[in-house]
Amino acid sequence: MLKGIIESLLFVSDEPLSVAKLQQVTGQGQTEIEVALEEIKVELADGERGIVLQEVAGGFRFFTNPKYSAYVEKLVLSSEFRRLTQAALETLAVIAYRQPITRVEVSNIRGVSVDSVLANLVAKGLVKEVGKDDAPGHPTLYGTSDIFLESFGLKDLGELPSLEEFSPDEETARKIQRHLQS
Amino acid sequence: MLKGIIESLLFVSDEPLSVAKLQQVTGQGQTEIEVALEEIKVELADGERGIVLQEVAGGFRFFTNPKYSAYVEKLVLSSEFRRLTQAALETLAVIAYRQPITRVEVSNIRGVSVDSVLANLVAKGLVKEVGKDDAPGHPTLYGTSDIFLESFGLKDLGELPSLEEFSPDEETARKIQRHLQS
Amino acid sequence: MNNNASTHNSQLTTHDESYNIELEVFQGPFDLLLELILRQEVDLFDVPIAAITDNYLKYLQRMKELNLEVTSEFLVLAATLIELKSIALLPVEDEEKAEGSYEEETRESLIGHLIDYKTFQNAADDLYVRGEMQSKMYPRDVQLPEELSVSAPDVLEGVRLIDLISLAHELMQPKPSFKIDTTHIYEYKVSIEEKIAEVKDRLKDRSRRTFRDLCGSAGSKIEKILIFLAILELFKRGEIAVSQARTFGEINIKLVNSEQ
Repeated sequence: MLKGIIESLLFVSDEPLSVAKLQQVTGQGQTEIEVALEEIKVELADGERGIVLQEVAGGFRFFTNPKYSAYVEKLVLSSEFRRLTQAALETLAVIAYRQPITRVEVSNIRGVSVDSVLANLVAKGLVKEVGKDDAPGHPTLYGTSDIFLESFGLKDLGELPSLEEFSPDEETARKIQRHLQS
Repeated sequence: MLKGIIESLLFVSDEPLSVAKLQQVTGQGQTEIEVALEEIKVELADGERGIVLQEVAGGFRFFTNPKYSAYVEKLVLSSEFRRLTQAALETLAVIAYRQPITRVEVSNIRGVSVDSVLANLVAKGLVKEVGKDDAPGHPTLYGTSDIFLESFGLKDLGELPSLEEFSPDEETARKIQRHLQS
Repeated sequence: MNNNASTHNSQLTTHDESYNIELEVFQGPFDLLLELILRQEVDLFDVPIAAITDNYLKYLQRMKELNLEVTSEFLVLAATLIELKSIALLPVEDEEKAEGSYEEETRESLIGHLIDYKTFQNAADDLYVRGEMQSKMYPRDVQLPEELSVSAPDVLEGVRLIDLISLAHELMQPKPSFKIDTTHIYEYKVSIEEKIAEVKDRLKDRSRRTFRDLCGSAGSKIEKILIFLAILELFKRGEIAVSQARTFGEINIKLVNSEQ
C-alpha cells in the first residue's frame, strides 16, 4: 500500500522527491519510506523494465530505462507528438500578455478551467512558475520561459507587440459583428 | 523486452498512445503489441500498485491508481475537479447517445433551452461541431470529442452502456403512467 | 366528477405538505414534473391529473416567490397540464374516450417524453460516476528529460507571433453580453376571474354567442384554455346556459338572466 502510494507520487512528480517530502505527504516514518523505496527499486532493477528508479540530487525519481532510449527518442521526434492544442495556445497567449498571472486569473479570462493545459505548458517548458501572489493562499504566479522567447525569436518580453496597437483586421471585426447580431 | 519498451514509451508520452503508433515506433506487429499491453495491464491490476494502464480515447495511457488520489492531490497542484452541473451532464448524455444532434433536438429532449450549457461544453472541449444538418437552415450538428472520452475514461463510444440499460425501472414507469391518468 | 377531483385534491395537498420537498433549481419542466410524480409515494392508482397540475402550479408559484428562474418552458408544460386537466373535467361518453382522441394523444406523448427524459437522466448519473472516478486518476504531465527536449520538434512549429497576438487580443476583449430582446415577452397577467368577467361582458353585449366566437379572440393557447375554464366555471355557477343542437355542432352560450 505505501509502496503503491509512493509509486503514484513518483509517477506524477516533476522533480526528484526527497524522503522528507515523501514522509510529509504520506505521514509515514523515514524507515518505512526507505524500505518501500528499496523494494520499488529492486522490483524495477531486472534490466528489462521500461522504468527505473534512481536516486539523484535531492531525492528519488523515475526515469525511462536507458536501454530503450532509441525508441523513446523515436516517439518524441515523431511529428505529431507534443503539438499544442488550441486550448494550450490560448492559455499561452493570455500568460504572455498578462504575466505574472495566477491560474485562476487565466481561467477567468478563458472562461474555462485551465489546470491540465497549464500543467502541460509547464511540462513543455513554455511556461514556468515565477513567484507567489500576495493574495490569500499565495497562489503561484506563472510567466513565459526563455524557450518561449526563443520560439518566437524575441530578445525579451519588451519585444512583444503591444496589444493596444493590434486591432482585428476587417474580416475578424466582421465576424464579431455578425456574432453579435445573430 | 517489448513490454519494457512499451512501458518506457507510455511513461514519457503526454497523450494516449494508439496501437498503431506503438507499432510504428517499435516496428512490431499488432498482435505482439496487444499481447504486451495486456500483460502490462494485468501486472498493474492487482489494486495495490501506484500506476494503472487504461485505454482511453483510442489509445493507452498510464494513470495513477484512483485509490491514492488523496496523496497525489497533496503533492501536485490539486486540480479543482471540474465538476459539471446537472444540466451539463444531462446535455452531455443526450449528445453522447444521440450524436450527431442539433441544438434544437437536445432542447426538445431536455425540455429547456440548452444554448448556454452547450456553449460551455464546447468551450470545455467536451463537445464539438461535427457538421451541418440537411434540414432547412442547415443547423450545426454536435458530437462528443476525444477529451470527452478521456475525461470519462472511455476507450470509445461503444464502451458506453446501451441506452436501454437506463430505461426507468418498472416502478418508475408505472408511476409516470398512473399519475398522468385522469 | 368535479367532486371526485376535489376530494383527491385535498388528500394530496395534506399529504404533499408533509413531504416538504426542498425547492431546488430544476433542470427544466420535465425534471420538476418527474420529481412531483416520483415523490408522490402514495399508492393512488387514480390520482387525477388535476392533482399533479395543482402541485405543479404551486411549485411555479413558489419558484417565483423565491425568485428562481421560471422560463417559458415551465409555463408551456403548465399549459399542457392545464389543458389535460380541463379536458378531464368534462363529462365524456365512454365511446368518446376511445384511444386516438386528442387528450389521449397529448397524454401518451407526455408520458413517452417523461420516460425518455428519465432515461437520459439515468445516463447522466452514469456519466457522473465515470467522470468522478476518472478525475481521481492523474496522467503524467511532466517535462521531458533535457537530452530529449533539445531534440524534440518545436512545439510551436507553424505558430506565428501574429497568431498568438490575435488570440490574446480576442480573449482579452470585454466579453460581449448577448442581450436578447425581451420586449416581446410579457407575463400573462389575466386570471380566470378576469376572463369570467370578460366572457360575461361579451355575453351582455350580445345575448347569444357561440363557443367558437368566444374563443376566436384568444391570442394564445393559454388564453383559449382560460376562456374555456371561465365558461366551465360560469356554467357551474349557473350563470350561463349552454346548448348544442347536434353532435359536433356549434355550442351556443347565453347568459341566464335573472331579470328575464
